[in-house]
Amino acid sequence: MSVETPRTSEEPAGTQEMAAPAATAGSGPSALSRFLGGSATRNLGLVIALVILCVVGLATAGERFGSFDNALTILRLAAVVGVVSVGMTFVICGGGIDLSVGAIVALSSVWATTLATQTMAEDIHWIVMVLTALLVGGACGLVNGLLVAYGKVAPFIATLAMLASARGLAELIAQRRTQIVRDRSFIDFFGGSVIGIPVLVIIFAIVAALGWVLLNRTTFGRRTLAIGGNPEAARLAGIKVERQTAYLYVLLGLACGLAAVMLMARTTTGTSTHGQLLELDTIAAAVIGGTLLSGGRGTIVGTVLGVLIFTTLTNVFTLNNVDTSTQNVAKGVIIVAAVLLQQRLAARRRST
Amino acid sequence: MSVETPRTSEEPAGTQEMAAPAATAGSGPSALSRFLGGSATRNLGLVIALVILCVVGLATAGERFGSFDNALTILRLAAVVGVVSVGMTFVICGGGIDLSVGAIVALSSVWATTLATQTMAEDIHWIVMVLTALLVGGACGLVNGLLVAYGKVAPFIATLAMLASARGLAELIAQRRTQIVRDRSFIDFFGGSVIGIPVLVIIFAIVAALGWVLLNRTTFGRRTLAIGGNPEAARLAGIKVERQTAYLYVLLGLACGLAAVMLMARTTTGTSTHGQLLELDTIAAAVIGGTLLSGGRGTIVGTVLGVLIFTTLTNVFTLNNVDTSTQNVAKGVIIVAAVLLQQRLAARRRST
Amino acid sequence: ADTTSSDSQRAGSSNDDPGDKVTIGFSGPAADHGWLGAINSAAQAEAKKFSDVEFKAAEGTNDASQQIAQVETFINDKVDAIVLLPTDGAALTEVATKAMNAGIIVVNVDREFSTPFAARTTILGDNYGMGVSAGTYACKLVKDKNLTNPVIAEIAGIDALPLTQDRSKGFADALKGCNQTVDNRVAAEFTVESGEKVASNLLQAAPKIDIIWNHDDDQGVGVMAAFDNAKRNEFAFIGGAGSANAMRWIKEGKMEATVLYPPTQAADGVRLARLLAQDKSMSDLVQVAVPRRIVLDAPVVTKDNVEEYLPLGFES
Amino acid sequence: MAGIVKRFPGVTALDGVDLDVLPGEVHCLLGQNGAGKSTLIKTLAGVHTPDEGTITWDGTEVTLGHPQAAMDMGIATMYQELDLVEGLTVAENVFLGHEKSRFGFSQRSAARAATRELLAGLGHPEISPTAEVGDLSAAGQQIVSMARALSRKARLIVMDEPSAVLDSGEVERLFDVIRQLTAQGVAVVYISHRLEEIRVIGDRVTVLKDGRTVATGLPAKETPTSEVIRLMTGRSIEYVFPERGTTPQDEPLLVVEGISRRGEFEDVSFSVRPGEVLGLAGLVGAGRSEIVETVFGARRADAGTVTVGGRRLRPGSVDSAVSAGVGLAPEERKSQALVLGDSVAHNISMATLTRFSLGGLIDRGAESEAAQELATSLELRPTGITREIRTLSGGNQQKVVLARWLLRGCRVLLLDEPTRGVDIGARSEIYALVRRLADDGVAVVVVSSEIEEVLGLSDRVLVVGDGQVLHEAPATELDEHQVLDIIMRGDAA
Ligand SMILES: Nc1ncnc2c1ncn2[C@@H]1O[C@H](COP(=O)(O)OP(=O)(O)OP(=O)(O)O)[C@@H](O)[C@H]1O
Ligand SMILES: Nc1ncnc2c1ncn2[C@@H]1O[C@H](COP(=O)(O)OP(=O)(O)OP(=O)(O)O)[C@@H](O)[C@H]1O
Ligand SMILES: [Mg+2]
Ligand SMILES: [Mg+2]
Repeated sequence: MSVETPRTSEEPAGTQEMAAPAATAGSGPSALSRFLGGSATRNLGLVIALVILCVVGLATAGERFGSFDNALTILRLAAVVGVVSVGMTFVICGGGIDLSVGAIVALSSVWATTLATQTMAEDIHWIVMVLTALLVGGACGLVNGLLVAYGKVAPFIATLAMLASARGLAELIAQRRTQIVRDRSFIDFFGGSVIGIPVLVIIFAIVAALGWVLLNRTTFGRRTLAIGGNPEAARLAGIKVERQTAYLYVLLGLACGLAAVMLMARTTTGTSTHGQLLELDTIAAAVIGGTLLSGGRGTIVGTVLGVLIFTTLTNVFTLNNVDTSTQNVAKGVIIVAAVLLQQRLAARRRST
Repeated sequence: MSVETPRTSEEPAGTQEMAAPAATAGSGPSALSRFLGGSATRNLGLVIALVILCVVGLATAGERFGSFDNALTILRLAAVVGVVSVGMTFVICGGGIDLSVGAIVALSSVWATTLATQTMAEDIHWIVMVLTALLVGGACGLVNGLLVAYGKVAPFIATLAMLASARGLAELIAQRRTQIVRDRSFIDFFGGSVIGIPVLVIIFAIVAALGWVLLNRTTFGRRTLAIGGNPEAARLAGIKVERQTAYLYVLLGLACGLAAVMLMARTTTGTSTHGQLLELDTIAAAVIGGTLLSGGRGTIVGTVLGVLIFTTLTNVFTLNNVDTSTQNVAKGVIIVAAVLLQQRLAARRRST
Repeated sequence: ADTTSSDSQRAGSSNDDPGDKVTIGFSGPAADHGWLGAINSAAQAEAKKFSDVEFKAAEGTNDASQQIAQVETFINDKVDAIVLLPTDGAALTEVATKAMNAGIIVVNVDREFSTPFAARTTILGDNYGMGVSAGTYACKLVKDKNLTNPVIAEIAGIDALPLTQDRSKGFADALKGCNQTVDNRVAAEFTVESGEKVASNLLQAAPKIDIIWNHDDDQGVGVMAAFDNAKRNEFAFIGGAGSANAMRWIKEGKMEATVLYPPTQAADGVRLARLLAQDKSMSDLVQVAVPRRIVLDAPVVTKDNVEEYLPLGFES
Repeated sequence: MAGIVKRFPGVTALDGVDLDVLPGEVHCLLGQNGAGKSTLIKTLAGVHTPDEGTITWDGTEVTLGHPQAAMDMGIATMYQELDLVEGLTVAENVFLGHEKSRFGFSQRSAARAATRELLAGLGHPEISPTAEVGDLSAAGQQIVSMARALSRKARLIVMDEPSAVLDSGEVERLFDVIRQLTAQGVAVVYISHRLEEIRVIGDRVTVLKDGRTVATGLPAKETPTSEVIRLMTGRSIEYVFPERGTTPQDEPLLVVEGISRRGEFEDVSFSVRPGEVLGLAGLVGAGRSEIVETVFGARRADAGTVTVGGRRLRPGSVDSAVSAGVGLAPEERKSQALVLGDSVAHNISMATLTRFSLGGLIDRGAESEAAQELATSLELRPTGITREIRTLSGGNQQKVVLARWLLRGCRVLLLDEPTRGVDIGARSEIYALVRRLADDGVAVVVVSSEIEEVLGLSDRVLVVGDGQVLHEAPATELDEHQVLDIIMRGDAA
């Protein structure tokens, strides 16, 4: 039984809005649908899409797709994009956008693997590299945040500028070289597993869980949704819109720093080419997960599902040896089909 | 003497809004400022930025920058991006976004240079190639438009899907080869000049002029701004929001087709790699030109200035032998500085 | 002819002596990749060796239209010669012809124009040949190791680029020679991250692999990381391009071999452009003039000859 | 219209409504907030398609699939939520959807001229056809909306609470226009919560309750008010302002001294004691909203100070005002007060989040309990607090805004047009609420364009005109005529 209060059918066309309505968690929804981010209907569509994908994977690649190893491969690949996507969900929910995430990941990874940093890390502990990456990521996020919140520069423009600058700076610092991480214990730690689960996947899970709590259960999350939904109303309700906005970009910057660390561990390198097109992947994951590009609405669960769908899709394609061009064509068709299906599904459930 | 009725200072932060207020063309504004798209203040900032750029160019590269030839080089380069940016302005004004422009350009260029098309063109006239490109572009735009307007798929998602599919399809058709345009008269026509002005530049000028008339002087333009500014109000006023939305994407698709023709003439090839990152360039040009990403406001003059600023910037850099990484860093800083300057300027003028 | 080792030890020639002042413009794809970075810095370094060369390097770009504008700028500037590594050979043909017609010497590097009239000289890395070298070496492995029904995988570079197609075709053609085909093929984007990503998926797609050819040692760093992450090393790993990393791996035994793709082509181009602009000839040839077309070799570097090639390996 | 049924998911907004309108009459539609009035007229305007029922126009049954279809038939509508595009000019808005054009090219001067004429006819020649609508006040926008309805040359004009944002002078002018229209045989459907207006302008009355027609064709002039109220609410309400208490002669809590904002208002000073209700009377455009917004810190004052309980507020800082215990229910609830996509509960708790949180974590149980309590006490309809606020009727949205500051427990409450669009039942509840708050020691400032309301509710009244305080007096010493007189004379006494 659904208890949602869906919207009317007069959705304006052309707005950047998913047509599926968000259900507000009333008194009745099951624990499951409650977990699915309070908008069970929408996320249900995503779950179905993911399940269909898995069925296709099993049917076409059988054991190779179904193995535990392959599942871990998918999750490991999803981890880096996932961490940034969670941060991106916050920024978009708060009414912003960040095009610079890929560049920030690149810059963080480069800065954390310079000779100087690595030497220091050798003397002290590899945590130095982690801190450096987080610091650089956070600082870039802060610059974005200040420009957007206090400088009133449109987020698109401010982060576009950061995209150019951060990647340029990363190239200058690294001299366009790939910097190899020498600290084995760093790689062993992040590349390792705990009770069979890769550390990267655990990090992703923790970030997603924290993100979920932060968005749904804290004043921070509530304020984020408020400033994204109606900044003027938020301001008049006494919320410090500027400061909250700045926080969001810093948060995303930190997520980028963390992603840089994860990428460094995965590829054993820091380079200025890391994170290419990450902005597109993360925004796409968030948006397909139901986050409104115009702000004010979004769920972490949806975003995580979005990331998993994209990653699984690529995996299934590769297992089936599909060439890249065909992959791309199919990807486009599948995305649209999934969204349309989801809408019909939502409409159906609504009318019951 | 400014005649604007300025907005109050409580611009909500975090919205994708340029802080410069739009001046309402009252009874008093000069013909010039009226021409500058009815928002003279904002465009004045852009003009100043462009002038500063030119001064820097002249100071650092002297004659080499100032030559007529160099001006033509800048304009020729701006032409392709410019044509698409004009179309993009319409889509964004109408409350949408299109990430697939680069891919559509690629697909159009490939389709118009297949063996079959070229053979037909040889038999009939090279106009066949032009028509093919326009048709393919328009068709892609139509698919985007239908998905967004009637399928209610979020524009970001629908056009992201198109981006993947169109580029994939282009690769499949071209077999990832570069297809050479064999028809000399085609290249001579589009590569030629009329009284010293390259045909490409003339096309750009015509498109910009038509775009300006369409946006500012026709019901089509009014309706575009209406559905972007307040789709619900537009619907209540009897405007067929869906249909208008679909038209906008078709328009942009046609612009992409035309851009493909121009690119084919410029490069004498059609390939699936044409138009890479064009979406970013064109959106950036529109947004820096004052188009609101949230829709409802934008000027063609601003967009054209935006395109020229980016192109001139690159030109000045190249003339001065600045290395790419430094360029990128500088570009980011310059963009932000320009926007901030423009805002202060607007605020200053507002208070006089 | 192996002109890659274009050192200045060629005695008996006055070619390196300062001559007329010449301006050389250089334009190439965005140096967002180790090999291209090496191309750029080698060209730059080569130009620095000559006091009579004014070297102008334009912003690297992957946008053909942008690169055309750069060449137009060089024409406006009336440089003496242009060394051009096109993002796409065919796309730059028109403007190169225009430059030639304006009396500027064009040296075409790596990716060939669609007509021979667009350049005075063409220096080509051999992408097809590179694939053939890799394929031939793979065949040799099949035979040496006596593999029946071997699983051969290929990790390509950016799939939309013609050069990737050439490499893949060469590889496939050579494999045909020993009745083999590519069983699994994925394409990365010349970056470490993409290399790791596609390799991870590839390893899942094929539970057992005998030979892997990776087009590019830059993305190879990521590919190697993926192998380590998955703890897989049952296969012979062949690389491409010849970065210093790859050479070191070969020495350490982590890599079977790599197929060289010389990163000094543009440097050679600069050298030749200077000679042409100063109306000199190539002293090592019997022929008087600089040849029209030079195709560089794509040798295979293995444990046996790695010491010899190590100095050529570029840091990426 | 007969037997109209419109179901929204979860609610049946219209459950068999009948309405018949004759040419040349003013047909009034009455009902409480959420009764379904707006939904009914949206059905008539082709915005909603009815699930059941028929619409008969000129004797033939019609189906209206799209607003354009209704307009083509001759039905023009002024919607409750202003249906204007802020980024476009006045003229463009007036002719939106039926632009004056030739071959697709807009004839801008013709449109401007026609607009100017329409506005002049409405008594507002000062509104420039080339002004951007977003820059106009709410009243100005209402005028534009009216001009737009007239521009359609319709045979039936539907007006959904047109007087909500207008002051008495404006309402008079509106009535003149309506009389002209009816004289030409145009029918008007008029919706308002101000019953006295119905008496003046209405011919017949239809009353809705809970999506059903409870009475139709009542003569507007004769039916006794109490009867109408009983039909609307199902009970009888003594429509009176609550008894004033004795204002304690404490130290003033809110002291405003000499605040100015260039171009908006100048040198405004006043003070409010705890337990006192101060009313700001004046015409639309007098700058009262600007004054309270500046006091609240939403606008930064050019000069002057605001102190609350002796503590000076940082100018231009909402935060400082809120933490000093000041709350503002702003004038435009949709754009200034509500996060439309969020739930009622979240909108209520928006200013009070920290109270329900421990270390940033929200105690959602406590939150929704508190919100539910307020919703119940304010008789929110429907009562569910998990409902998205955009699906609430206008009056109920207003209650949510009030609930937000009630929850916060302010010492100073600034209410800008608190009863705009609120039905008569809820209105008296709000009055009682304001008085109760005052009795509890809250200092209240009320801005209203209804002079009767200001006088009836406040202890003390400031008359504001053209950005200046013209007069100050205890409410009991003023009547409506005196206030209007003061405003008309203009200069400060
Ligand atoms: N789009 C919608 N989706 C769901 N429910 C709706 C929607 N629009 C209106 N409703 C519900 O329909 C009922 C009637 O609302 P309507 O706006 O017609 O009331 P109204 O009589 O105009 O009230 P008011 O006097 O406050 O304007 C309300 O219960 C409202 O919550
Ligand atoms: N018709 C108009 N055209 C342009 N600007 C207007 C118009 N009416 C009002 N304004 C602007 O709005 C300001 C005040 O309008 P507003 O309606 O907010 O005042 P108010 O006294 O608070 O009115 P209300 O009675 O609605 O509370 C004025 O200072 C003026 O600048
Ligand atoms: Mg209503
Ligand atoms: Mg007001």
